[in-house]
Amino acid sequence: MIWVLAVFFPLLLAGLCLITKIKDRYWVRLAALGPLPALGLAVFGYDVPPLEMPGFLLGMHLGFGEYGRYFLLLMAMVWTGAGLFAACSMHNDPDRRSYTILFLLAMCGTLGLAVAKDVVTFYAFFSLMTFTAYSLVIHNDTPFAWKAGHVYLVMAVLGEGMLIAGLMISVHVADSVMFMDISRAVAGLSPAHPMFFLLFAGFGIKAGILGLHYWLPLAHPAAPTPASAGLSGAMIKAGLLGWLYFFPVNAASMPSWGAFFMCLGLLGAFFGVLAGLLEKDPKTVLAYSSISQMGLMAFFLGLALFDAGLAKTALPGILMFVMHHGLAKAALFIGVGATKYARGQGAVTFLLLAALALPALALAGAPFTSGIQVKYLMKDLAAMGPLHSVSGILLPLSSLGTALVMAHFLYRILNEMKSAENACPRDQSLVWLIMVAASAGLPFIAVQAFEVLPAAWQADAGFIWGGLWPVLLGIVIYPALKSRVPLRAAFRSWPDAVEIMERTWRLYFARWRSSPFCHPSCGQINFVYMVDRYIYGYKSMETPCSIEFRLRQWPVAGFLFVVLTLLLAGLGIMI
Amino acid sequence: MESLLVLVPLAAAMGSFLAPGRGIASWGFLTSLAIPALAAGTAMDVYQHGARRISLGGWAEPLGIHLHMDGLSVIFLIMTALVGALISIYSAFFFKRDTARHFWPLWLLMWAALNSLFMVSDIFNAYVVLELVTICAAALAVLSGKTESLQAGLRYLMVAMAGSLAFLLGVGFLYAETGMLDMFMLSWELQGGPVAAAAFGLMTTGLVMKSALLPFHFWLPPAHGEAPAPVSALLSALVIKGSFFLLLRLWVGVFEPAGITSHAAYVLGCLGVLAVLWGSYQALIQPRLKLIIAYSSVAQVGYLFLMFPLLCTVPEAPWAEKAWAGGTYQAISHGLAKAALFLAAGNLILSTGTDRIHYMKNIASRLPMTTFTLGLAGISLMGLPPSGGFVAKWMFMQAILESGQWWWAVAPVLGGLLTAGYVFRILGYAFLLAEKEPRMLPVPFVLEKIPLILALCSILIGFRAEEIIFLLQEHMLWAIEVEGDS
Amino acid sequence: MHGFYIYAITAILLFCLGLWGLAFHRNLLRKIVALNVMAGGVFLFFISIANPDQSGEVDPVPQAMVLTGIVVAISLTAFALCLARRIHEKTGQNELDTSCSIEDGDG
Amino acid sequence: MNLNFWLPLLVLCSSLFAGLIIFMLDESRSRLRTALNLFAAAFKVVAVHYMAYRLLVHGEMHQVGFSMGLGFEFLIKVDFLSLMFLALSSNLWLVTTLYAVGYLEGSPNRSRFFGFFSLCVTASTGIAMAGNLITFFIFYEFLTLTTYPLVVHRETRQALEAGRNYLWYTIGGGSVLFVGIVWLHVLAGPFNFTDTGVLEALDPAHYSTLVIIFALLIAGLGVKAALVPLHGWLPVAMVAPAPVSALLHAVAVVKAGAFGIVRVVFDVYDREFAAGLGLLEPLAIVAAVTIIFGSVRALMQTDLKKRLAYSTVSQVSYITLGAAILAPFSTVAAIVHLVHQGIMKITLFFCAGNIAETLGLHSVRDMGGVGRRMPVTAICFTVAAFGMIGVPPVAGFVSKWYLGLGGMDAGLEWVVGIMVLSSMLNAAYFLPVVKTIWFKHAQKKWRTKHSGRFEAPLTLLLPALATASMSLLAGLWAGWTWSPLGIAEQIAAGMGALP
Repeated sequence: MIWVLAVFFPLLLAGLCLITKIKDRYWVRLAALGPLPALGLAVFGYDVPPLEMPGFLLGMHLGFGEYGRYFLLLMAMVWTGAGLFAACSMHNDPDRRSYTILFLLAMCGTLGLAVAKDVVTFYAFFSLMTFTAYSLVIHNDTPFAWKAGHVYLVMAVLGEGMLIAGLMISVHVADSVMFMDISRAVAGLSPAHPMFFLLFAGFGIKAGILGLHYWLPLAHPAAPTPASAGLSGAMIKAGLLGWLYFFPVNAASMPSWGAFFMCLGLLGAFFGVLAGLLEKDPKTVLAYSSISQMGLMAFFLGLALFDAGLAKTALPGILMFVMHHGLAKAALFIGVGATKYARGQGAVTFLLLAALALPALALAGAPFTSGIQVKYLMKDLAAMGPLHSVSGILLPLSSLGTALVMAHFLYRILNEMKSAENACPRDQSLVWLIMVAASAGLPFIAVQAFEVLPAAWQADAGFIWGGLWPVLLGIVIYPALKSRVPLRAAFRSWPDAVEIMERTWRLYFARWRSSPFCHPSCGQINFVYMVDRYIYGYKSMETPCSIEFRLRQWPVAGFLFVVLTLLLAGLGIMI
Repeated sequence: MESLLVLVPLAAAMGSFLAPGRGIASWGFLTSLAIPALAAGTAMDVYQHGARRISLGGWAEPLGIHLHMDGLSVIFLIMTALVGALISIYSAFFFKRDTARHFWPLWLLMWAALNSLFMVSDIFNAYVVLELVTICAAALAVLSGKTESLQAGLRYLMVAMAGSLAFLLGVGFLYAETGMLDMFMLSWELQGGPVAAAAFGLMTTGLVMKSALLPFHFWLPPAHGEAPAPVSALLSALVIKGSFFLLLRLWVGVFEPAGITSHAAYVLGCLGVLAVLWGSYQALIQPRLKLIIAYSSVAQVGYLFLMFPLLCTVPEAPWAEKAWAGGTYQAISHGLAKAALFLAAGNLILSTGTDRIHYMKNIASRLPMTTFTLGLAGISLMGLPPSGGFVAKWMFMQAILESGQWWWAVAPVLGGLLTAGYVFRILGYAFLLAEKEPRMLPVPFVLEKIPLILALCSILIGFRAEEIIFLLQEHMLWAIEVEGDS
Repeated sequence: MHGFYIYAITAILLFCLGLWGLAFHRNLLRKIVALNVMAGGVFLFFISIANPDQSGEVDPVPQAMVLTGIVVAISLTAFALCLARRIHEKTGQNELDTSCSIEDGDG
Repeated sequence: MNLNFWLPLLVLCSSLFAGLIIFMLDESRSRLRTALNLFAAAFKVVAVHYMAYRLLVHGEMHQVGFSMGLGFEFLIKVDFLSLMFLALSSNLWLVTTLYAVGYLEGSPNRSRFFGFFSLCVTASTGIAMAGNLITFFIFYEFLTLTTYPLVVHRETRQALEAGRNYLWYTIGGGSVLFVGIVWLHVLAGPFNFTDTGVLEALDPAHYSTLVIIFALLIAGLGVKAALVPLHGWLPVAMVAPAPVSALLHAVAVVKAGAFGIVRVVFDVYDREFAAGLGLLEPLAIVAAVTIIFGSVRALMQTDLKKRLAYSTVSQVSYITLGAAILAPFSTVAAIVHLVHQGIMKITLFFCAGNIAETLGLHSVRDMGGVGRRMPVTAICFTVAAFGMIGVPPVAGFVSKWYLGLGGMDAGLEWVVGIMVLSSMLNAAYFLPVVKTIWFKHAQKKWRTKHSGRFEAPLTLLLPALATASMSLLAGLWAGWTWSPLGIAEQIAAGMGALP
């Protein structure tokens, strides 16, 4: 019951919202209640026994499993913040009713997949999340939102397709739908098994891994703020969760995939930084930052996959990274939303910026934040892992990059605030501050949960310095970079992959649509029409008519009479 | 009782000829009450006691006239009785006074002739009654007196006469060879040889001409198409069956035991298949309703001829019984269905005042009963279950596949398909919404019901195939050879 | 025996002649006459088989048949002549119309 | 002469007599007609469920048979598979009747329509309960004939054209099927679906003939099941009124073809034997081609009903594909998809009909804003469309999931590829519709006929709602013992194990 309540409470709210007639502006406010049971479960329910409902779907299993609790906690927290923010910001939206319903559905999807223990349940929630998120992306109904939605949908459907194929293969391999059995079974597979490719790509699209990330910088900014927070804080983590389930992270070493993840992750981390620095819209900057951070998480995962021996330490790190990034990013997105209309004036500006800076610093790995814990753990592990010489250089560089992006982000926010006119609504700011607080408070909880993590509040100077220098360097470099290096100019000539793909796609698609192949009647195979042409055609009417005419002539009939008589008589003799 | 089957309509014909008053139709009514009862009695008799022979007037074998009654003749008798009676009732409401004066004597005489044809056992008498049937049929066909019908009737008459003369010459050959005329004695006596083969060729071709098998079908569509509806029904349902019945008797009873037929049967089979395809195709492109139905008769006659390669090529073939039953069933169900179709067409023509299917729009909602009749009769013609046509097709198909002569399957399969094509071509117009309300006359109640009953019969015989097939199998022609000899 | 063949062959020739006439003459009256020639051939054949070996005994059955056949043939001829006259009255023609009956299809 | 004898007859006759009485009713007595219709439909549902209860719980055998004198028996026998189809058609008949009553309100010739409608369901009931191939064939042809007047009901030229197409195709298919059945009968004598191993016991010299017969049977059934390239009639038949389309696509015609294929593969040939003859793989390939072809063609259509029609072409072949794969999972998929496709597709047609009827919209492009104007219809449509795509928890997912697993179990990995490709194509043609309905704005003023409390007449709304809930529930509670899946699993577990 607890499980059902925790997972389906948003669904219940959505259903009520759908069928009741009371003013829908209240329902927007109620959306914030959606994740509360899940939050409660994640916080207090460590010993709740897993749930098994054999009649539901193909047998639904809900439980924490290995990772479920952390993910549920993160998702619930992110959605609580997003929900609260939606309650404050969306109540005047003309489409708030449908928004609320779909928001709650997406929430249900993410919460459910966090605690799903079998493939089918997982996939059900996963696709619920995928398709409802589309409506959140296009909610603003601007051309940009439609474009973003389109790209999102196309990639999501591709992803779902690969995913379902991969899931089927995995279930076939394990002969069971339970994750437990599957992770055991996949350990014995060859790394070249198609399942891995399918699932890598299927989840990779969701996780925004480099190469499959196109939708992400479009969709996150396009969505309304609470939805962006949800997408960025919770949804992209689902992809990571999928990888965790379907790659033998804990059970076997898979060096090839491990190295692949690591390389791709690092590339993504730097790509995100670079691309983020080129953008103007703070939400887009954040989206690229997400790509970068997801790259780092993939790197982490790759480490664990490379060597099963490292996995024991790496896994808590990944989980921590997930939570750290989710909360910080959600706080940042909500911050953007809250400050969007804020008139920047003196102290207020400073305070707002300071509050925004907190999660930003956390992402950059500044001391006394969750970021530094993750960073140190990663550094230690990378030193043990393969490619340690390269990663030893690249990891600090990526921290620097993150710091730069965050500086860029704050700078852009400042610019936005200059042109804003309204005051920052009080309730929105409050929600935002709660999120900031949650992000800032994470280290305290985390140390309790994962003993491998270093404490964030260490008085060790080296430790602090290690976290501080990339941030400081970033703050120092950023203005110089901004004024001296014509970044945008340098990269403007770089073709935008999405742009190119879209243009090509449009070109060929238009050509395809106008081609005869796409005419509604193309490929119509209709035998009746074919036969008609023979039966009722002019030629075919003429010939039988003339044959009939001939047969009616007396000489012909007489001739046939003689022929038939002789033929029959002749055949009669022939015995 | 058997002779009454002939005498009653004969007497009624005389009566109606001599007393063509207001109540002329009552002669027809009386006959149509009596004949089905008599036919049913005969059928019960045969069903219970097996086939019988009767010598009329007590004359002995070579000279006397004999009536022969077996399952086949009983089935044809019953079909004739049923169709004849229902058409009689229809005709009583259909014909005006002056036409009725001509119609009744001719039809009742033809009925008598048909009944005797189905019981005849002597090939010369067969010729005589066949000619009687022909002359009555030709006279009926020209009943409307229109130029087209006169021409069609005359053509029919001449073709039929030529056919009959060929048949008669064949009779002469047989008599010259064996010195006897009785079919059942011939079946014992006749050996192969050039004379028998010549007789075989002449008789077969003559009867084929009269049955309107493919190359000689040219007289049928105009004759059937121009006649009044009940006459077309009679011609299609019964008259063609008369000559076919005789052909079947001769082949199976006389020529097959003599071993003459084993190759020639393929010729008839081929002609049958061609007739099915050609007739159906012609029906598919005809613009006039009655011509469609007439060409459909051409096609359906083709089916009947599929019997021959299945029955007469391999002696004692295990599938013969099925082919036999299938062919007979085809004959009956076609008789019933085609009569229903022609009568329904008559209603349509009566109501719309035209014969062209283009103008028969929206009859489905105006004459639902008639449309339904067309549909039901069509089902039987197509051979869709459950109907007489289906039983025929089922039996045929089994025989065809068992015999290994799978190529004959073209006819039932493609023929059924084409039949569906033309039946639903008619029905399609029936469902088409007319742009402007067409003028339609009301159709009397009885005229609508009679075709429906006929069509229902053609469906219903599909349900009780057991008895009919029993009649056919237990009392087949050759089963009584010994009895006939004794 | 010899005589029988003469008769029989003549009969069959007559039959064929009649058939030829039926097929190739367009005039209705000629056609009807041709039919009667055919009938005559058949009857001659019957007569010839009544006494094939020229012996004294004559088989009465074919003769009876011929008599019956003549009756039938006469009545048919009469009826055919009737029809031919009506056709002549109506159309002024002595021939049968043989046009193609399909005027238009419905595609 | 007990209930085991009478119950199947009652089920069969409830709609037969209703149909015959309705024919005789005067056109104007619409209330009596509606009452009669609904009563008969409800009665049938109750009778079917009672029969199901007796069969499933008590294991009672329902059987009626009498000889036709043609060397075979007219046999009506209810097994699990019959029950599945029976439950589908009886339940959907009820909702479709309700829908048709609302849809045809005030149109002419309703007596004829409802009369044939009932006969049509009688035919599909008969198909479901047929105990041997010949009985099946009799009802199969009966179905052809009774649906024709429904297809041409509108009495327009296009309707007529559609009817002609339909007939040529189905009668042609029927003829081919007939040849196959007779041949089988000649070869193996009369046998019932429950007799196993009849064909296997034949002389191996006949095996090549059996292959030909199989091809004939499948070709004959494939016309109704709309296997490519025999599907041409289905999109043309779209001009029929929406309830008829629903009937064609979900309850009776297409389903009858698919059911027939399942019967032939499972009960006539027996799958192991058919696989041994090498028959299943070509069938699977044909089905796969059909799945992809139908989806691609659906993608090109702009008319919603046409799109749905091609979607049917694709979706119904899942059943064939499932039947053609030799694995327990795919057996389950074939059987369960029989039901799932029915309830989902009928929902889609109901919704398309609703939209066309209420707002006069046919083209997908014009459907912007429908979601706001008709939210319930739009929700139903969305649910069914997602089911078709195969998104859990709607029923379609269950079928696809089992089909994919079955394919892999049988060693046919390409089945998964087909599944995924088809799902993506489904998404490509359904998601734009859903998107347009919900998120696009109305382009022009609607020609709205309806003004009432609800978005559409309740008779149109409730059936859609009911079937949409069914498709959702069938997926949500798929694991329940008596869900379609549960029963399908039981059938697959004990194929033909019933007495």
